[in-house]
Amino acid sequence: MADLLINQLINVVNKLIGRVGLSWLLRVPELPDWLAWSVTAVVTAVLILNVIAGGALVFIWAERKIAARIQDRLGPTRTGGRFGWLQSLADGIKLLAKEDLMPEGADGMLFKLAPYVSFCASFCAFIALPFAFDFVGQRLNVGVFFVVAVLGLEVFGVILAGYASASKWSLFGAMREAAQVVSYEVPLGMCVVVPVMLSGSMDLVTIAEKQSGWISNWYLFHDPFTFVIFWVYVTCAVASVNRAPFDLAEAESELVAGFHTEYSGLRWSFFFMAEYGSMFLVSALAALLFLGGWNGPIPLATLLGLSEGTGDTANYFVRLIGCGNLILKSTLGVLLMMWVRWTLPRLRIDQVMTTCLKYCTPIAAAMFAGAMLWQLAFPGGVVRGLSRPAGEIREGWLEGPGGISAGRGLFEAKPRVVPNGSETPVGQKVNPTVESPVIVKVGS
Amino acid sequence: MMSSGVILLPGLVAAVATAVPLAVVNWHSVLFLLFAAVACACAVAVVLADNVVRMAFYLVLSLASTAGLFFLAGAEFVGAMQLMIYVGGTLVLLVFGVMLTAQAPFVAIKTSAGDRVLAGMVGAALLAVLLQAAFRVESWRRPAMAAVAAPAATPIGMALLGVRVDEPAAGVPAAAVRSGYLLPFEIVSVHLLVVLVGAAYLARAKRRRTPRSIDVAASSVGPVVTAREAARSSASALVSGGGR
Amino acid sequence: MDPASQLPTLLGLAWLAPLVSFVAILFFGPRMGHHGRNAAWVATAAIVTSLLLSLAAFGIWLAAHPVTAVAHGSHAAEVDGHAADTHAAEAARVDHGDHDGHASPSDHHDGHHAATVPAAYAGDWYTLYEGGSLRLSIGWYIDALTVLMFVVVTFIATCIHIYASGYMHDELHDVTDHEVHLADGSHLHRPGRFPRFFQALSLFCFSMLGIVIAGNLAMVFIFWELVGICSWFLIGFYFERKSASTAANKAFIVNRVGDFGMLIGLMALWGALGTLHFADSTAAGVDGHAAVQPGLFSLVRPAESGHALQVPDGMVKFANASEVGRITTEYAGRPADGAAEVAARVRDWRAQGYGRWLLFIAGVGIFCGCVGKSAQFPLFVWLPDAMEGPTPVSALVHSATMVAAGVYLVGRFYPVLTPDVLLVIAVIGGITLFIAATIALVANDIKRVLAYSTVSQLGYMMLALGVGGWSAGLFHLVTHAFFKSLLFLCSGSVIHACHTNDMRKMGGLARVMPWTAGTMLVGCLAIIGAGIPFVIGLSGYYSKDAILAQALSYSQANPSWSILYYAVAGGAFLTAFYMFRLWFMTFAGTPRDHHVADHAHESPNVMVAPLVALAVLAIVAGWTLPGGFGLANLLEQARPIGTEATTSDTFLFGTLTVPAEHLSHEGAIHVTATLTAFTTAAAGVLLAAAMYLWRIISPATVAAVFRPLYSFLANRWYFDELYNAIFVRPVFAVASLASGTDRGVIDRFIEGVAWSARQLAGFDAWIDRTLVDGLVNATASATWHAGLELKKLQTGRLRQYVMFIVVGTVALFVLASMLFRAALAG
Amino acid sequence: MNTLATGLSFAATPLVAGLFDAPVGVAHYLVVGAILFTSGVVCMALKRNALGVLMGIELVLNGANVNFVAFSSPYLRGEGAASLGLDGQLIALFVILLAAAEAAVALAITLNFYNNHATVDIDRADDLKG
Repeated sequence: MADLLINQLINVVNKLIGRVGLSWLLRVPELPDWLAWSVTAVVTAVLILNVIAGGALVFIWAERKIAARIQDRLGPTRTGGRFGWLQSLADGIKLLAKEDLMPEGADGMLFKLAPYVSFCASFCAFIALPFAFDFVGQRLNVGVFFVVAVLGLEVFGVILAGYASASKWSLFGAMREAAQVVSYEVPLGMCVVVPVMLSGSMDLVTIAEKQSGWISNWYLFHDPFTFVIFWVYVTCAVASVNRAPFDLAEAESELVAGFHTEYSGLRWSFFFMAEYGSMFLVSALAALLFLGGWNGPIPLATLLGLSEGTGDTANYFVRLIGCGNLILKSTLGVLLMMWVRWTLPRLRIDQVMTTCLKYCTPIAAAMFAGAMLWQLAFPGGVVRGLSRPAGEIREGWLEGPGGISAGRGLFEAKPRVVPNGSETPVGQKVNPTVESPVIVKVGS
Repeated sequence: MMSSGVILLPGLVAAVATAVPLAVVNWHSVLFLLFAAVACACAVAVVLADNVVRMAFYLVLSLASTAGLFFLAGAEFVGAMQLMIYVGGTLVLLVFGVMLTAQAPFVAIKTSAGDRVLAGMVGAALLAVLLQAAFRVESWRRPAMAAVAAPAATPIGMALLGVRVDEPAAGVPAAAVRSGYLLPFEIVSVHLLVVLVGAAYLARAKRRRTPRSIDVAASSVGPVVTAREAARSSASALVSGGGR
Repeated sequence: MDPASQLPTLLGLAWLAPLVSFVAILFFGPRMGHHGRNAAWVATAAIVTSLLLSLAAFGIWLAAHPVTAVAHGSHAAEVDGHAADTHAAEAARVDHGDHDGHASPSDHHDGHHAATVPAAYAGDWYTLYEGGSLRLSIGWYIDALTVLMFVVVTFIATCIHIYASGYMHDELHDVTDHEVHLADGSHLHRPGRFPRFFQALSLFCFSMLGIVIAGNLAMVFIFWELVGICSWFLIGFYFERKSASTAANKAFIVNRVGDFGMLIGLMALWGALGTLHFADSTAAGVDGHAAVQPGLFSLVRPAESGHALQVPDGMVKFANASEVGRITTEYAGRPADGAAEVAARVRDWRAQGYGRWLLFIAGVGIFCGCVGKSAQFPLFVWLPDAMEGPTPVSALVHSATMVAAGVYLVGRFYPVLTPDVLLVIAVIGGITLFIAATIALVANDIKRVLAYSTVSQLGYMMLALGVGGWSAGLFHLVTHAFFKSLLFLCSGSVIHACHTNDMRKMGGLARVMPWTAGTMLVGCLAIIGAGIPFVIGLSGYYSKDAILAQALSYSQANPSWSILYYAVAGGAFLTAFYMFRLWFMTFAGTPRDHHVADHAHESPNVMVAPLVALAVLAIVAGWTLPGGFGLANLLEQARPIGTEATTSDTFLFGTLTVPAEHLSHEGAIHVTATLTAFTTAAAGVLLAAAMYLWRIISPATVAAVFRPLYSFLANRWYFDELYNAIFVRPVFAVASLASGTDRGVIDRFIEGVAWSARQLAGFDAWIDRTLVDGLVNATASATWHAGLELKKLQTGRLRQYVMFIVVGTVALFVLASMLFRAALAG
Repeated sequence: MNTLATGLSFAATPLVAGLFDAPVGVAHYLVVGAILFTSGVVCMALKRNALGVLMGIELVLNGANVNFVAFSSPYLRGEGAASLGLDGQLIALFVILLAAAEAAVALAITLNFYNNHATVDIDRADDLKG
């Protein structure tokens, strides 16, 4: 009697936790379809928003401390205990309390909209960003592409801001940022293409899965070219999020504060969040593309026997660990950017362009070609995956008998009957019960 | 316009609330309506707006929501492409708009009312024709049950490499649609390169006596000069961005 | 030792050496040293090589056929013939052994025959063409005459090469030719042509030797023409001078006239006999083993007829072709019987005289060629003009090679010549010798005097051959070659010293140039045949006496033709006179023109040395050593078969008797001839001395007295004018007539056609301009105006265009939906 | 206000209802494409600003793209209706690429035009008018 009850309870908990992808709402029969969808969407969005906002808070504090340490200061010490770890919260309250000024002669609508545009960009990018297997707002099979594209939209708000606040400082900043971001997207794209080529998929989840196993399976260590191109990627990423030494858009020594000279209060804080959000985003992207995603350096879960299919709870913990992995790596990336910012002096605009067109682009192209040749020469990278079953050492289209057909199998979910288009790619993708193609592959 | 929109929206909401039992609401349809509405509204706004920068802003919104439509239609790769390239191209449009027309005389080049009316009529006629063409075919109205493979970028990539791995669409003889796209792909890539060079050449900074534009600019004041200098400083980068 | 295989090789190499140097100079001449200075050495080396080879061949010949005193009479002849025959036989055996050459005409089976068979070797190196009965080949016919000629030619050529290498040194640098006046009055200035000269010289030697060694008439003809070309090159060496170029052309054209006759002769021979080979040759038969094909000599003088001259069967059949044809048709079925029948009839036909004309024509035709080359009576006009060439050329052409070629051919071809032809030759020779001598009397150009003397000497030779003095003629040819080239070279050195040809400007040169004077004196004595009667004399003494004696015996045999003897005697007198006139005017007395005499000087050694060598030879060439060795006896070895006996024949000119040559050595004739020669020569010399040395008789008064005769002679018997009137003018007339027709008729007609075409074109152009252009222009203007109207449509307003596009599209849609409603329904 | 809204709502009811309960088909996309296309055309026809014209062009191309994608979509495919399959998406891709190229060149031309005429008013670009 009692143990029956306990069993029931455990089942419920399992359900609740195991379906943290929130699609469990769908399983509740009496809940109407549209409500289920909207609740799922809202919850996901809120989660992502929290990641950004919380991240921003943490990073602001971290930046203060790091800058202080690098400049041989203490940084915030008082607010909230001896480490001043409530400092950024206080800042946030201050910002909320500030008055929103709009200069005369500004284009009102655009001036108001610009911060939200920027923020939306970096927010939307998070939609396709997987934190762990199945911990993803919307899994897209062109995930990388989507993320990079949307990231490019962020500059949009910056330019609008620069134009709308009729100030030459702002305009200057905006123009500089436009030039810089637009040109840096070229090498960035090239760098991103390399892992895509290696994994044979643009699906971030797949790419990360391909690097599961020991640290040697990370694409960073796949071959010398990927190792080089990772640093190119870091450079381009820093540049495309306008962090020092590429922060000409807000060069306080020349332009008062660049594109957000005229902004204050909440709108300014949105710019701020957007910046930190995209910093986190590019770091996460780096982690996913080169640093094994949510796979730790040691395949802990596999060693513990906690592989897929061993119960929902186990899956949940495995993925939670993975999520922690990814966030850790991303944070390290952000900290690296801060370190760089407070270490290196700012570049001139011509130096910025030279770095992009004369160094990053050619190097990226050469590395791309090199990685391709390497891939053809010895598929499987430098070190064979240590802990992975042989069937799992897959390199995109090179794998399997019959090459292409096997490759197609990778993404070939069973054709399903779609009644009147009621079930769409969006719905079908959110539904976590659908087994991942990769897993299908590995299992078979 | 916006005011009328402000009036209309509650009307629509009310209509939805009254007319549609929520139970039958189709999530896909809702998203479609959302994106479609944004796209169309912004397109119209592009037409109606006078300020170039605003026009560009609306255009970007319209294109972005079109990308959303593509996602809905299962063409995820095309959608991403749209976001990346179109938005990039339009971004440059925007920049140029700022650079060239941020000055008083150019912010708004007014069009005569007669033109507006005429264009409106012609546009209406065209729209009418297109609409009745759109609704003419019965089988275009409602989708049928069909076997659907999960949308994948892979077949597109293979097709661009000249290999077709996707199964032919229903009702189409296999041979008709199985052609690869390697050659067009190559042609387009070369074309893009040529465009890059040509654009850089056309837009290069000319070393001749100060052009009239400079004189005009010198007479005017304010952010104009700064804007144009910004243009000078980053012309090549912008053009190359446009050529991506 | 095997002469049959060695002689052809040696002589062939001697023949080809100049060709090698020719080719070498032709390609590398200008690069041979500075201005091609070394070309002279190349050419000289080549000719010296061939001289040595010829001498070697000469030695071999002498070893094979020791020269013994010819005992006159059939008995001795028989012995000699026996010897020669055995040699020929062995030669023939060897030849058949190695198949590269063929035996002499002496058939082996007629071993001991009354007639002597000359030792000769014949054969072919290479067959150019073989078809039907004709076989053209590069072959050889070598007998004593050939070997002798080789030595003579190469020796003289060597001397002349050495001499020329000094004489032509002007050509080593740029030359200003003072005899050529350009349009602007200045003198021609041209680069030197030293290599070219020696190149031509080498080719000349090659051609001459080719004639000498030739084994058949075709080959002879080929090199005959080559010699003509070379003479053209050399005479026209200063081709910028009008006179030189005309002289060259003259020589060439005149030779062509002769060669035309020669071609006729060749055709007659080949058409009738089917072969041009002198000697028998072995053509590889169908069955592989050799089949003897008779040559000309054995055809005309077959062994079975005792080598007596008879019309060959071929000619008889050819002449009586109609009969032959009738018989062959008669025996249509059985050709063998037909052939037998014809063979049976041939004898009768020959008796009836068929084919004699053919033989006569053949002989005369060949002789025509010789007339051209050897400058005989009708065609001698080119030779004096040929003096335009450089003096070494004159020496070469007029002593040893070109003119000798004609005489040599007559000698070579002797067996085929009938007495009638011989008479023709004799008469022509007589006329030539007399005319030339008379002209030489009054010539003042030193080289022209020599030239005419050459002509008259050639007349001597021809006459000698014509009257049956075969060896006499050829003997004179050899001796004359020596002393005449000596004379020319002397005159060359004189000219070289005085820079003038005019004897009237010379005089008293003996003091300044003793060597030249001495050697030239030797030459003059030699040419007039000076000597102590019955004891010893210069080379000319022997040869001339032989000729005179033979002429005398001939005139005794045919009284009606004794005029020939007197011509010879008179010629001797004239020769003596003009030669010494030349010598006296040149060397004796006092200088007439100091300006000339002052810078006169002895020539360099390189020019004097040949003079001395030649002078020595001019002295000793005629001697017969005790033991019988001498040119005369050497020539006897080559005497054509069947000519050692007196032959008599009746044909065209009545009965002609050609006395055997050894008859002329009979005491009576010999003594008479010798005395005549001596007296005439002495008289000539005395007269010359009286007029030019002692000045007893003044030449001027003589000239005044015989004014008409003098001018007649001075104008060279008006031969040039005569030919001008007979040949040149009519040719010009015909040419002008032709050109007149061309200009007057043909051109008129063509111009008419052109004119009418032009009218037509004009009309066409009018149509084009009015109608076609009108149409086109109308279209164009219409288009233009339409464009002007349409232009208004292009307002340059982009937005308007967009409007148009949209409206057009909508209209299209509407129309389509109206028209194809059914199609769109679906 | 309210009256207008309610009246509008009633008027719109059948259409709106149809829109909501009818599953989305190709026709819906075509309508969107048509609107984009038309507004692009009108934009071209109206804007005197060269950049405006460019934006009109972008709109037009975009409308065409919508149609292509709609016809190629596996979800909207009608009963037995011919579908472009993947080709539609590919063509759309090429359209996008070429649109980018066109934008680059057109902007360069505009820049030149601005350098020479000191304006971007295309009505003043009639130097070649007949």
